Amino acid sequence: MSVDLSVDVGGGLRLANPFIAASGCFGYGVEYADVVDLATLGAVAVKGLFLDEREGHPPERIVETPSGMLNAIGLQGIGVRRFVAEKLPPLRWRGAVVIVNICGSTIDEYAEVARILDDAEGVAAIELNISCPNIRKGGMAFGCSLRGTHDVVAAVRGVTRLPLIPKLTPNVTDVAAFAAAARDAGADAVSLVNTFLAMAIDVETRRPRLSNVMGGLSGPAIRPIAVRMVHECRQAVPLPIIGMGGVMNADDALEFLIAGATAVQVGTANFVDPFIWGKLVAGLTGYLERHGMAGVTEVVGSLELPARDAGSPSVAS
Amino acid sequence: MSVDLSVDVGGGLRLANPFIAASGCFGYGVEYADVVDLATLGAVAVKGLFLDEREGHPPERIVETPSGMLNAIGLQGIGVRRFVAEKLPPLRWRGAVVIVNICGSTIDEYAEVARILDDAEGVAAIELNISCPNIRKGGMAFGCSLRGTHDVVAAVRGVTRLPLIPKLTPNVTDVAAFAAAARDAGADAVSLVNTFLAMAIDVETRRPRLSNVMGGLSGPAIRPIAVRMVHECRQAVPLPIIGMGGVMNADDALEFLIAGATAVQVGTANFVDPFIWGKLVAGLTGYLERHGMAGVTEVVGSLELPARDAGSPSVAS
Amino acid sequence: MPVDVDAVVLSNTRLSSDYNVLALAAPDVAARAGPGQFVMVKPGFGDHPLLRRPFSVFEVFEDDAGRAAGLSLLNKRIGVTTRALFGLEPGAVVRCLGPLGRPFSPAAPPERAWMVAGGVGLAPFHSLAVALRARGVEATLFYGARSAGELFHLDAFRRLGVRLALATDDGSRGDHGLVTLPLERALRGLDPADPVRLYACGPTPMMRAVTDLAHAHGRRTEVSLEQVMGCGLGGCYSCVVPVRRDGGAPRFVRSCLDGPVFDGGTVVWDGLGGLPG
Amino acid sequence: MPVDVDAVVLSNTRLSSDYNVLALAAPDVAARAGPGQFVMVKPGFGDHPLLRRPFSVFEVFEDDAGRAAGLSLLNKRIGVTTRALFGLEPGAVVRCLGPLGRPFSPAAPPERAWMVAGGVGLAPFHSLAVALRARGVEATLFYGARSAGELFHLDAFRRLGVRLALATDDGSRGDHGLVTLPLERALRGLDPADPVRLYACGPTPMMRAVTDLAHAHGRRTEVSLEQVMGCGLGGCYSCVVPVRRDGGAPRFVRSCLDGPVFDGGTVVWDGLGGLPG
Ligand SMILES: Cc1cc2nc3c(=O)[nH]c(=O)nc-3n(C[C@H](O)[C@H](O)[C@H](O)COP(=O)(O)OP(=O)(O)OC[C@H]3O[C@@H](n4cnc5c(N)ncnc54)[C@H](O)[C@@H]3O)c2cc1C
Ligand SMILES: Cc1cc2nc3c(=O)[nH]c(=O)nc-3n(C[C@H](O)[C@H](O)[C@H](O)COP(=O)(O)OP(=O)(O)OC[C@H]3O[C@@H](n4cnc5c(N)ncnc54)[C@H](O)[C@@H]3O)c2cc1C
Ligand SMILES: Cc1cc2nc3c(=O)[nH]c(=O)nc-3n(C[C@H](O)[C@H](O)[C@H](O)COP(=O)(O)O)c2cc1C
Ligand SMILES: Cc1cc2nc3c(=O)[nH]c(=O)nc-3n(C[C@H](O)[C@H](O)[C@H](O)COP(=O)(O)O)c2cc1C
Ligand code: FES
Ligand code: FES
Repeated sequence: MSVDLSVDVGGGLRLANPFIAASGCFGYGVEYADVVDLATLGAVAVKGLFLDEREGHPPERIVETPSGMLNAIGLQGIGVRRFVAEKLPPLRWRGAVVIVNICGSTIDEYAEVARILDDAEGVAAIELNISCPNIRKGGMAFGCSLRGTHDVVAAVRGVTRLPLIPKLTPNVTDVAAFAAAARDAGADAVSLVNTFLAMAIDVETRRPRLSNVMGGLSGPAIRPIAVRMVHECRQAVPLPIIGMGGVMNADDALEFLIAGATAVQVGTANFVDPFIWGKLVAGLTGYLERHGMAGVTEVVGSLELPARDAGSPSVAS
Repeated sequence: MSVDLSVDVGGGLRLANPFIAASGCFGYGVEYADVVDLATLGAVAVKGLFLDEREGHPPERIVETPSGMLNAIGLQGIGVRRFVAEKLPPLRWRGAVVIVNICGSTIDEYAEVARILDDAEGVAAIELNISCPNIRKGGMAFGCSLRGTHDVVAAVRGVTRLPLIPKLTPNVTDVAAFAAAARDAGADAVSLVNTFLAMAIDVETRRPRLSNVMGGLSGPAIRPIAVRMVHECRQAVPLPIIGMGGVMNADDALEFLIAGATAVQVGTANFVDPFIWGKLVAGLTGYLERHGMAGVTEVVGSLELPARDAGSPSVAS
Repeated sequence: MPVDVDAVVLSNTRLSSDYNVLALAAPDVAARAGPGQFVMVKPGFGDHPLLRRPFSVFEVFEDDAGRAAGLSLLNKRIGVTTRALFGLEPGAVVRCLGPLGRPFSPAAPPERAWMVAGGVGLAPFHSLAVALRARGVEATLFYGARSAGELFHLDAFRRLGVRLALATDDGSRGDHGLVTLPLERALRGLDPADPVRLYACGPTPMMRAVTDLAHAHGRRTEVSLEQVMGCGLGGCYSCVVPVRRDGGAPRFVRSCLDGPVFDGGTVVWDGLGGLPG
Repeated sequence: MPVDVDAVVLSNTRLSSDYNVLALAAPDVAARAGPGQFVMVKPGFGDHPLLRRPFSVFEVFEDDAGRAAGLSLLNKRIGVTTRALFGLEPGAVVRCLGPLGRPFSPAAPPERAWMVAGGVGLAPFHSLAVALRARGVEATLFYGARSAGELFHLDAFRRLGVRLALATDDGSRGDHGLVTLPLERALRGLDPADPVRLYACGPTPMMRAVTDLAHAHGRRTEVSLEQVMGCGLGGCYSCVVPVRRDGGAPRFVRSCLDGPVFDGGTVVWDGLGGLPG
């Protein structure tokens, strides 16, 4: 195919195509090795890792909602050391570009996890999860405070030269301010959005549907809000953006690219169709060819805004 | 029917049932007089009114999204004086309980509009729209600042004894803090949520689908986030709550009531089914009877939360 | 006073790969429908798609007793709802709210009526033709489509005594080009004293061209606009059209209440908003 | 290695107002399916419902050449997807991903196999019965349902040489009460030296009771759990079951990978999470 799908998401991280498996929606990647050639994805963002193992929340952990789903997994995970020992090697020899999503209850924990990954072989980038709505300490607590965001990012920046990608929460008033804070603290890019804090109630039992009461909303339902937030960050902050939220097909991904995202993560859609990756590449390639574009970079941020005086009918021309 | 559907939403405002037509989704009420007996609704929240007439934004003003819709109407309206002169009388003789949704570009405008309504006959309450995402000045600008929220509410409180219901925006980090600010400033209740700032892009033209670029997301897609926000306000602030966001049927409304809302507004669903009102009353009545409840008040805030140590599997009993 | 019925699909006649006629058992709606009025339609009961969509009442058909038994929609496939309507089988249910909106004001003799349709813009004219016939008004249909294969229901209009002037983009039938070709010829040949009223429905540029053309020949045109509509009842203000009346400033009026039929001369065409696709 | 096929519905046999058997043309999935494995299913291509749902492979059927031609699902109507599957007509398409999960480990002679099914929990046992028969294992099905009208496919199991022990909540057939009634009787009558392996699928309390009962008689039970599953492939961690192995602390394991079949003795039943309805 004649078009160039490769993108540069900052910090020297170049991807063969802009499609990345979203963290927490692709296990540790190895689970999908039978289904898809991991090397054909732009990258794989693995499930969020703390320093130690975590059991996460009891069931029910997910519930479907209109055009979306809530999850409260609680970041069950094997811890960064076991990940490095057990998962990184198979990911490497399968040729996966591995982005490691890291969490912490304290700034020191974030830094410690990052340090361990910095020493490891085969980590392409670190995605800093300061936006998980499903844990009591850390996570969103950092992501909802500009100061907290700056401090975590700066601390991790201090211990690693790996491309650093803070993942922003949408549960804030002004997401662009957080992108700016992340940049000032040394981030190479930002990824957004994580899930929206939400809840569902079983009206017959009058109990929450999730054991954790609240969970994170993902899926097509949130796409219009996520696209808006990517647009806002693009307008405000000169920093590569990895956009996500409800991408189900190539056209959805194009909304994010046109709004200003350099790459796109896909989470919930992978549950519906684990074979989506080839379809996304084919769809994007077809679009670029149809529109006579040489590569993805031409479409990134190509949104055409109307003349700003289009506000009154008398001049609505 | 044996059950009592009436609710008291604060400031002495008592409604025959908890179902209120959401502002901007029911015109000025009179448009629906052929379709539904306005007196059978708990109340009618009319379209947001400024002091003067407004033309609003040019088309496209709406676009459908997964389980939702974006709108950027731009608060086209006839202004408060024409409303009082032309719309209030027919609403009154039809027996509608009228909640007037008011907007302003300045605090003085809010106060002036409120003063005019305070002098008018047949206004049951004022809903203070400090959360409209679709206007450049005022609206959400106030609703996104605690200080702004407090000042607008206090100013309007100063000029009217009508029940005062600030309508909160969901586009903030901590909605409960805004409910508290509204209460401190003298609000009788709060209503939430207004729409989520969002956007949709036509990938073929690479232009925004709305003439205003951004619009507000409503409909079932947002319900889980809205329910969460109502729950948060209920937990934090002892103030009656009018909940809304994606209510399509009685079960959806019950989610809000169980989470702590005293009444529920219905917007987008009225577009889909203008005859929804009788179905909501029937559905709620059936539920209360089936659950042996004497009235709506029994279900309000009846959410049962799990023991808080349900966090680890070892004790997940 | 509109009603909402769960209308059973009586038949679905595919006219082409994109067009079909869907016959619905909706007597209460059909009985009330005036020429050019519309219904808000939703296939089935799910939330996908969420909102209803507006469709002109195409034909009103009667039972043996001569009572209105139902109505049909002329549907063109362009998106999720129209795709669903194209695929429905008899027995399926379509929620149908109506009749809605301001109808055409039918001409009266000695006036003659010229209907100008582009593509699916034919939809509101069958009911108008019936009304004109009832009033003994001599009617002509100027009808343009992409090709001969997309000129539908010509016999039905002939049976109503409607003269036909056709045009196709590919010249496979009638004039080779836009429907404004035969229209302009006819306008030129018209005696200024001859009372003719025009009606137009089709793509916005076409309705605008017809209005201007007619105006240039001192004639007025009633246009039936197709704005996106969220509710059809005046509740949402999504469907507005900028209208300039008696020289005043343009005002946004709701096309579901004040329209969909407007005096073409009052429409501020540049402010209609561009629909993609 | 699972495959995803757009399987055409070959037949939809309604067994009652709530139960149906859906035959799907999915040879590639059927050929690979082991006893007790499941598929992730989605009716049609829309986003409503959004996620797939897990279903046991009920029957695997073959073409005249004896090659696997497809599989069937035993479906019980409880929500949006199962409602849709109940209503599908032949020709409709069901997206079907599988086979997935750990199958039952079939007994081997001289062991005998006792299968204990409650309601729709019958689903995984047809394929198990076929496997047992192939190995010459003597099998009994303990099967409980609400009433005689909801005891399905008895002849099919008989044809596979399976003995039946039935129970109904209303006593309209077999024991009056839970399926644990005939099971307990059988366990009591059992010679401790007699090698019998148990398999259970049904409502959680029933599987727990069977496990405990069997344990009290020194027998192990393989249970097939029905956790809510978001992906079926190990990607989402939604489907976890708390399992205690060799006396250690309970650990959440993914039932789509480590299950859905578990040694009942290792399951921490209280931590399974209560599903409403
Ligand atoms: C008063 C009135 C009468 C109408 N009568 C008919 C009729 O008789 N037959 C018929 O086939 N159609 C008619 N239409 C147009 C019809 O309403 C649209 O085609 C329909 O809403 C598209 O819905 P959809 O879900 O298929 O497309 P969507 O999936 O909603 O949209 C698909 C694409 O079509 C565009 N689109 C949406 N609405 C329109 C529109 N009104 N015009 C042009 N493009 C649009 C969207 O921007 C989008 O790009 C009428 C419209 C109005 C306002
Ligand atoms: C491995 C496995 C095999 C299964 N095999 C079969 C089978 O062969 N036949 C069959 O009919 N079903 C089977 N199930 C159960 C089936 O997956 C659920 O009934 C289905 O997911 C419900 O989807 P829905 O969209 O109809 O219900 P939803 O609309 O999603 O939910 C409706 C209600 O049912 C509840 N619910 C959701 N999932 C379950 C569940 N797993 N068990 C009990 N209640 C639930 C929800 O909490 C909700 O209250 C199996 C489940 C698993 C995990
Ligand atoms: C089940 C589930 C688990 C998730 N776990 C994580 C996680 O561990 N770390 C993280 O940063 N995001 C996590 N997310 C958020 C996703 O990475 C993504 O930001 C979000 O789902 C929006 O994208 P989507 O709509 O394509 O799913 C999770 C999402 C889901 C649905
Ligand atoms: C077309 C449209 C217009 C609206 N106009 C207003 C308005 O004028 N004032 C206001 O406070 N809210 C307005 N809203 C927000 C609704 O009142 C409501 O808060 C929101 O739509 C969520 O409820 P829903 O999901 O039931 O529609 C509008 C919503 C829509 C869809
Ligand atoms: S369609 Fe809603 S006001 Fe016209
Ligand atoms: S269902 Fe997703 S991990 Fe098991």
